[in-house]
Amino acid sequence: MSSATLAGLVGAALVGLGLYGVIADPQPLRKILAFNLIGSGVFLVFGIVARKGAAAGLSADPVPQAMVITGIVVAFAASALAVALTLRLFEETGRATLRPDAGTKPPDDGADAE
Amino acid sequence: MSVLQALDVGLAFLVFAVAAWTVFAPGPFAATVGYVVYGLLLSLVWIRLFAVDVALTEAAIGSGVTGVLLIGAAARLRGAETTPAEEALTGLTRLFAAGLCLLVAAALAAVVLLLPDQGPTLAPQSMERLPETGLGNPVTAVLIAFRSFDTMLEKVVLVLGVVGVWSLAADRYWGGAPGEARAERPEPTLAFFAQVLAPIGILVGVHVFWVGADEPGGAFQGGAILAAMWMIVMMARLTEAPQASAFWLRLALIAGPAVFLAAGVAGAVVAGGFFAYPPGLAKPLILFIETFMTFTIAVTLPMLVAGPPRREPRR
Amino acid sequence: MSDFLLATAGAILFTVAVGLVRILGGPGDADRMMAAQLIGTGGIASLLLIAAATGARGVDDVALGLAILAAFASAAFVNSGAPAEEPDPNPADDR
Amino acid sequence: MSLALDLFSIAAISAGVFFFLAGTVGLLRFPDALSRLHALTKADNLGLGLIVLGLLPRAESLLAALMLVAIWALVQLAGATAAQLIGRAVRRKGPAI
Repeated sequence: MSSATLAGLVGAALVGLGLYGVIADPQPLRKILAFNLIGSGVFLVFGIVARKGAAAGLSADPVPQAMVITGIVVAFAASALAVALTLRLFEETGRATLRPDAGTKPPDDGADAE
Repeated sequence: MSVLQALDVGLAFLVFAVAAWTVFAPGPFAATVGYVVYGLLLSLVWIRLFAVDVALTEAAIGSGVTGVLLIGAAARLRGAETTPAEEALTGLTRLFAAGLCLLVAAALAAVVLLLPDQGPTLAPQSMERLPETGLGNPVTAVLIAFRSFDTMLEKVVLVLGVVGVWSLAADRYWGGAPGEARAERPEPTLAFFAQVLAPIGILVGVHVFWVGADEPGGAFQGGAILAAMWMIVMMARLTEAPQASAFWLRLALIAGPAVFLAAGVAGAVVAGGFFAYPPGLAKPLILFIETFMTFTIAVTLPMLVAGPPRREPRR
Repeated sequence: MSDFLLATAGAILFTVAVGLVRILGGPGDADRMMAAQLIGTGGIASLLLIAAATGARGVDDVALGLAILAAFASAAFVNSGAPAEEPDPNPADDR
Repeated sequence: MSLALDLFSIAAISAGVFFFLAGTVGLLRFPDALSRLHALTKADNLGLGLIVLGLLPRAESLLAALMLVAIWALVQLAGATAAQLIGRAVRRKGPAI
């Protein structure tokens, strides 16, 4: 088995692991981590598509590589937004939970930004 | 089995084990540290896939900048953990979820195993048109020339991310500065580290950006390293984040996509196609766009990590 | 010779990984940060060894990037949550 | 000459692996956080240092060799800073952190 196929299998396993984390972990921060695991698993599968497209003297197809690079940056932006939401939730309620009926403390500044 | 194959198998197991730790770790902080380690190992995997540009991006953004973001969040959320009994799924749901995830992973693994050894590829086309761009690194050429629309929109996503993060600020902090204020007496160790590292890091960031035309590297990777340098100086409290309402900051945030878009429109007028570069001028134009993109990334990433404004605006 | 380099890269990764598995469960968060620090150094070392063995181009830039960012996680760990300008209890013996 | 250089590389790199091993064992076996920190820095300094030393004769150019040394120096700086920061955090907030 080539190293590319191996990395692809790891990518598949990561998607499974991450999906489980997103479903089963109650804490928002860990859902963010798990979501990032799914993302990087998909990137790895993309990576082996690139590797198997080696041609014309290149050891990997540049197009999927470029897409993975943009993907990593976009995933970071999404994580940053998700982390900011989690921290804001924690500031507002004193808890970091996604349960809608969890206790809330009244906001300290009247109207809040959405 | 050769030594290299053994190394690959070991690395694969290690990546999988650390990812599993991230999902199953007892506490959020332990999970987050696991994720940072995972990002580092992933850049080793990318090296083994001969995708050095991706490895560099993963090292700078996936491991470095994301690590600061997540570890900072985990440390701030300490004590906010929910009790397991309160929210845990029941055993049956958990089993069902595990089965579903196993199914998804197995389907994906089957696809991976069924892929032909020589897949469809755009590598020959990329190499064929590469000389027209004047670049030597096909990945940079794809990013800035062949699929430039993608890359431009991706910059817009970054700006939208900043807008989203800023809009989470409480009303009275609107337009204020995010992060901690500059300290009169910064912590000496961190201040020393930041003072020594920042000049070297800026040099390396510019180097990575500059060699990106011909070697692995480019605007994303260089910009991320530059961003990290601004972040360490802010973490050491030698300086503070600018106010969200600062005009220069807003200009810096949109400079990359704006210049990119302007170049695209100019291409439609001059070179006969949206995002077409006039022949002969392609390389200087690409470097010009990349310079602004690097700058915008270097400003955007720290703003995303710093979070929403937390101090009242000064007038 | 390149087999030797790859074998040592594997040995370092394995060693560090064994430490990692044990210490990630670690008694405290500081120990977990140490594990991250150790695998950072180990990762850079094996990266350099793999690069020397396979002759891949541009890998030293990746190692350089990792080296620059090596202390960032620890800095974030120490920095966040601490109130501004918390006085050091023993300022005299900082070192 | 190249045989002597190869032997030098093998010796230095093996010694480097030994220090990584020592650092890990220390991290696992030492009783408290501060002494574990002490073990950790050995891997940074000597482990990576010896590996870089062993790779130096194999560097393609002077620039590549300088790059290796620069990487080692940066890891030294990062390692020393991280150790200081973690050590202070441990001392300030107690070993439970």
